[in-house]
Amino acid sequence: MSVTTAFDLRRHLRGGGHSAGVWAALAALILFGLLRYENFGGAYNISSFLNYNAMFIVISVGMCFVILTGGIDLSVGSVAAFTSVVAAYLSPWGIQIALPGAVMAGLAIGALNAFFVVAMRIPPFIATLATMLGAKGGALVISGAQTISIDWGSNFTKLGMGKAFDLLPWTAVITAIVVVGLWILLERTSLGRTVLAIGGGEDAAAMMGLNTRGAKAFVYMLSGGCAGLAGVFLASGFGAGQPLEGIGWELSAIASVVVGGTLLTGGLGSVGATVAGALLLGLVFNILNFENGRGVISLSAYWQMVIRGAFLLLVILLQSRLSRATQKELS
Amino acid sequence: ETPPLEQKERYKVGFAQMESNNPWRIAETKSFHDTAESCNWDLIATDAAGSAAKQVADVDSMIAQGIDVLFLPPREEKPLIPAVMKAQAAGIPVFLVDRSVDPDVAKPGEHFVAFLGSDFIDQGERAADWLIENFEGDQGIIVELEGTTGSSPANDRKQGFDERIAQDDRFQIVASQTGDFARDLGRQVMETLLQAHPDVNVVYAHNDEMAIGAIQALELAGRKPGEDVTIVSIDGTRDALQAIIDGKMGVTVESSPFFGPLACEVMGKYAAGEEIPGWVQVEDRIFTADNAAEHIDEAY
Amino acid sequence: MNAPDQGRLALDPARHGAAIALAVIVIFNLIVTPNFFQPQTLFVNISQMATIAIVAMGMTLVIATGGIDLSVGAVMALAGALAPLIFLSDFAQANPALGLIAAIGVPILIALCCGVFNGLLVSRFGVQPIVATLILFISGRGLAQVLTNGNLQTFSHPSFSYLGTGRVLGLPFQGWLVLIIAILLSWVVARSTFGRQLLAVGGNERAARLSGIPVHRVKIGAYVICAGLAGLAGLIVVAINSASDAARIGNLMELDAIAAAVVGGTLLQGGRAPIFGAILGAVIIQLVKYTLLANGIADEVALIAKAAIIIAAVYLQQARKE
Amino acid sequence: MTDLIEMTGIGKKFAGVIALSDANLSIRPGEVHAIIGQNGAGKSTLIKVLTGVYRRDAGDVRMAGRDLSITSAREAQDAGIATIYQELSLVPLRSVTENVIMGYEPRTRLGLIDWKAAHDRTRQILTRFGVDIDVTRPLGEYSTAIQQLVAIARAVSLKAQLVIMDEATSSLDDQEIETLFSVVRGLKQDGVAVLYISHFLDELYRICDRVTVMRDGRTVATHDVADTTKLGLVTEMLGRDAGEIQAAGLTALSGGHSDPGPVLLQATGLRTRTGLRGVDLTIRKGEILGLGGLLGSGRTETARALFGLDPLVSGQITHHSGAALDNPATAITQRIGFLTEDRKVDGIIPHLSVRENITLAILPQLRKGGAIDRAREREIADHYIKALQIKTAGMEQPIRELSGGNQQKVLLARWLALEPEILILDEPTRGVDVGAKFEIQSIIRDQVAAGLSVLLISSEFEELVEGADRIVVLQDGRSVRELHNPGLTQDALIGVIAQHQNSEVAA
Ligand SMILES: Nc1ncnc2c1ncn2[C@@H]1O[C@H](COP(=O)(O)OP(=O)(O)OP(=O)(O)O)[C@@H](O)[C@H]1O
Ligand SMILES: Nc1ncnc2c1ncn2[C@@H]1O[C@H](COP(=O)(O)OP(=O)(O)OP(=O)(O)O)[C@@H](O)[C@H]1O
Ligand SMILES: [Mg+2]
Ligand SMILES: [Mg+2]
Repeated sequence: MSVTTAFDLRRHLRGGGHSAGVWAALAALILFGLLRYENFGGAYNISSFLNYNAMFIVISVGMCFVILTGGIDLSVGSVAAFTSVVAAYLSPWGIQIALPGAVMAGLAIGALNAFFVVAMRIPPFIATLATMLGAKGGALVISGAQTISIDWGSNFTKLGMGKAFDLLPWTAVITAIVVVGLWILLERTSLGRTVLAIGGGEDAAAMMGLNTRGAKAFVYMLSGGCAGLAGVFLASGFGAGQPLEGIGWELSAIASVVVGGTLLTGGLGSVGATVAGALLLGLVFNILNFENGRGVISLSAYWQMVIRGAFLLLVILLQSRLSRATQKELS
Repeated sequence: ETPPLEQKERYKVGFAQMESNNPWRIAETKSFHDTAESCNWDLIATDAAGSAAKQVADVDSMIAQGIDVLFLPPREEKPLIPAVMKAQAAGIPVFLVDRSVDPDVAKPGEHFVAFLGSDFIDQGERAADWLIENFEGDQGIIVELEGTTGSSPANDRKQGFDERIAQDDRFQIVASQTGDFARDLGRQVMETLLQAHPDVNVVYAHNDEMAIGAIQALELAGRKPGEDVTIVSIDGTRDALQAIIDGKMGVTVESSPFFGPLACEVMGKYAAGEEIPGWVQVEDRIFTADNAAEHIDEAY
Repeated sequence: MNAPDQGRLALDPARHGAAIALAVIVIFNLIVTPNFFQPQTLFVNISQMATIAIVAMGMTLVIATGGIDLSVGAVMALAGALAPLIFLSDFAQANPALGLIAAIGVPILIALCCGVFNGLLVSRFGVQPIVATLILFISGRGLAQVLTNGNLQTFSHPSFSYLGTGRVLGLPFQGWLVLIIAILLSWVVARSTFGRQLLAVGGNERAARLSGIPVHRVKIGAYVICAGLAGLAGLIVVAINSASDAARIGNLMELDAIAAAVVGGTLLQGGRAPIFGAILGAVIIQLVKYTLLANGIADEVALIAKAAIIIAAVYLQQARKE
Repeated sequence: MTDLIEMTGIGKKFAGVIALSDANLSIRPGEVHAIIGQNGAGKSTLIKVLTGVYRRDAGDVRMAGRDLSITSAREAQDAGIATIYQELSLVPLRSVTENVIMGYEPRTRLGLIDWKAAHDRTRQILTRFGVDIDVTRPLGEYSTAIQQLVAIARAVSLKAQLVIMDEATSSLDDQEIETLFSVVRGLKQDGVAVLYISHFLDELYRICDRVTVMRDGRTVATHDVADTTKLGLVTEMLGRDAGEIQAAGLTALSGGHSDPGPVLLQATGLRTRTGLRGVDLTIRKGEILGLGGLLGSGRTETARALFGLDPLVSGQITHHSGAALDNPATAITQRIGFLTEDRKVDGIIPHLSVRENITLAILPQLRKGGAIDRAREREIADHYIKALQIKTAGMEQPIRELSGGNQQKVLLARWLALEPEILILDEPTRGVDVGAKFEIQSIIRDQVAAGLSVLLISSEFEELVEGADRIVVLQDGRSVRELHNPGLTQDALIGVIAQHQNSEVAA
């Protein structure tokens, strides 16, 4: 009896070991916040937190797919800025035009990345670095280096500022739908499994007859599309198309994915843990703001950067201990 | 109507700074911290690290914490409107500091109490005016060093200056490139532009840091800033005043970061029920060789 | 006589790709850009590309081990913030010579420590390089700002400024510095045991370990050299400007350095370290910047052009490799 | 009846290296067809041309009389050609199930993958090969042998008209090979043709109908297997004189003749986290100690522990110098070398040249004030390239461009250059052709005669029995018996292994 339990526990840990750390850290941080700060668990804080972080969750999940193939997408932040401008221009026609329009714009840039990586065989780091610069330039060009007003009269702002059933922000609801959809895609479709196989060994996957080129093209387009959606959230939740936004988003998305236990070399990782990673990193900001509000210490912006780095270090070390245990067994 | 502010002994005050990557912002934040003590504030200061979206999220977290008043230097004109609206909806009076929001959407006295600050366009115009008045040559070949591409001070300071200078046909702007409000970039851009346009004799920089960078570039190239090249700038930093005293720079239009005391005063009046004008305009001085030495000690 | 190494270098297709790109840019400039063919243009470009080149050479070593270093910009800021703190201190005012040595030595030492930190995370703790160096990328600059309280430090210190403004035989001092470092590092890569070990670790880490190569030490070594060079670059930036602004020094340097290394023919998966390629890459990036600026191309359009050029240069190498 | 596959006049060049020139191959439906040839003869390349991995420079490929133009592995599979490549083409991070059914997943009505059905089907397929494992675990957790079987299972399950096996048995034990053979016979019965590549001529006589011999990128001849002799085939493969080969014998090792010298290394009670549960052995000067056992018995793990790669949980390794062998670098300083079994993963540094690969382990010795003594380095590389007859365009050629067998020789050179005292050889002749195998074995013999001690791991019992002075038999991570030469036979070794296998079951 006890033997089986111990065995099962070991199996369980081995299976979920690479993402156990992030869930534990997330739970701990939430608990810490709830106990230490009043209003931390209040409806206002929760919904505004989700509203702001919806953008990062969506981007991180897209990034997760790219990283699972062993690639990387540095362009997501610029793409979100670019598509926020597109969305703002389309906002007079309402959400039903602006949302698909901006997502298509993101997909198009994703397709460009896919072309560079898959057809031209340019390393993803470089290809997406170039589109990062290009999309930023493009955003500034089409906006004339100005923020672009959205149409406050249309239903466009409802998405970013309204709530579904007076409960959760629409952005959070859409994000949840996207996350669940992508989770199913990864776990239950051959496309998803091909994505995982590519990260585990691209040549091998190709020799198995999988359509690796197609799957790779897909992840870059997906990531572009997710960034496009984040751009829509940005425009509708923050009232304008913003060509200057998105700086450093790619790095926080990468951090979320990695904190979620996904291997940067690909092949191993999950959508759920990535969401947890994104929430965790967002929560650090939120908690720092609350800590400043307690008035005991006032952390300067610089200390906040140092603390964020230190926190990332902590989670990564925790993560690497856990995942090295699983890694060892595989090698 | 803006929400009223009750009169209290201590206030919980929110100050949502947009970024801390230049001396001007740092001086502004410091001014609020200094005022907090004298004005009996519990100050919650956040820093959005240059992201308008994060600035909105910061305001959100301050609303969640139940602040009494919000001072907000909006990073962008339009993207910060939601923050203003949300604070308004939560019954928190909002004062905009040093930059304003899009007047077509959010109005003083209605969505926010007032805007405390100067006018970037006006700053650009005054820099141009000084140049037009004091330039002695026949032909002014101008290089313009712009601030961060797309940022509102850069756009406005460019607009004010360019429009005014266009009215005088002695002047011609041969190149206008961004130096990102930074000294190092200002220097590099100036070095390059000087090669392409060796005949330049006026530099207009959107802030003092870039102006100092330009002075260094000129000196490295063997030019004499102040003598064969006139430098015009905005901000009024200590280094700039020193450069004016040294004769290397012509003028800098003040753009004071010390908003703390003014904020305290206006807030007190508002709590007392006084009428606050929609724009509490800050009187920007102008520093030239005539008065730089007097003011250098108060500069940051 | 057979000179296999030289033969291999000369035939390296990656280097040709970059060289062609360089030639195209130079010719374009000679035709289009006013006053391009002038010594002053050369000086300006050498002095501006020096920091990119110095950091890119370090980056090349790190990439050769299969890693990447995002923290170079932050390390530059840290070193750059420290130097004036030191020589403006009372101690340095009292002993100028010692102060100057400390003002150069201590920041570089701290930079080297950052390299050890990165290297340890990557090797001993097995953290992925992008993430490991992301930590200092985030907090290193914060630390620099904490040290200076975010303030801009300005100074006038002619002997320190020599680092950035000095001239030797009419050419900028930092240009010579680049040359010396390049010669040193290419010797290290081609001739030294460390260099061979570096390439072996990047080529196949497991095999390297099985052949008795101290993999951890080699990796740490690469990150330390990279961080040390970043520190030096930080000092140069501060020296040129006679001012240190922790928020700005080395901003986005990691992208320029990586781009330079890759345009110069470094493979991101590791195993190759073309040092002179990195310089070539830095020169190309610098010239692109110069060309666009000097011709009055708007910043936003320049970004797009830069993107296109990076893609083109890398594609050129890619095509020739196959 | 038309041939199933008809390849004529195939040519293929790689960056100046001619891999194939005017190669021909014809496979009849339902036959088992073998290709043999030395390392680098072009066998794998010919297959890759057939399956669309490489594009041919010249020649025609026809399948069932029709022109075949395949450009991807998927197209090959859809055309009815399933392949097990020489380099395992599997994804170790993913589960066994995924590796078997990937691309052909069972679906639920919603079109999503039906994992339960997938696992069931995978279990069913693997049962045919006598493999009973947890199919939900990552494939990488299992041994090379299991992985090889999974690859075979996948290929066979694709319902192809032609199954290609490129050295599929190289890491299988006798029992597993038997299973494989019965699967091959089953395929044949179903009318499926099998293209079989192997360096083991015995296997060929047991299951193959026809054989094509390749040499230097050309097909030399195709025979009915029944019409050939081993000697005749070897002669054709090597292009050498029959008499010369006969004189040399088939393995070049011969154990049991040396006088045991002093003890160099003694291991007692080795236990590791990797599966050793009590291994004892001693290595003496100038002898070859064999490690016998089935796959998974812990031979590689023993070698790794001795080389300081896997930390000991308990037990002791005593080296005569007194040094603690706790990492490869110290082992190498004590002049211990370790030729690993997986040359791609643990051996070659692909971008580096043959020269640089040869001298990798002796870098400290070549150091002259921080620099590498280049003249000596070249001299050493040159010496070993000649001594081991490594087929390369020159010492500056990147090692990745060499054929498998020649890469193996370079790695052997790496360790010989160390002038080792103890050399651990883990499957030194796996995937190496008869000629090269013979050469490698005679090099080992010469070195042993000169005083080298060897720890030899080999799944070829012939090699082990003929070569080793003593054999330590491992079973489930434990050393169970020690056998001595002369007088050892393969039957005796198999007997010991089987005996312990049974007693294990009984206990
Ligand atoms: N990708 C490649 N690039 C360059 N040369 C190659 C490549 N693949 C094979 N070759 C060369 O082609 C020749 C044939 O190699 P191939 O792998 O087909 O031999 P093989 O008969 O399968 O040998 P082995 O028995 O060692 O597996 C060799 O000389 C090899 O060096
Ligand atoms: N049939 C099997 N079923 C389950 N696990 C196995 C099986 N065979 C091997 N393994 C696992 O693989 C581990 C090591 O196998 P490995 O093949 O490396 O051993 P080995 O004796 O060195 O064989 P070889 O060197 O011939 O490959 C074993 O400890 C065991 O956990
Ligand atoms: Mg082969
Ligand atoms: Mg083994």
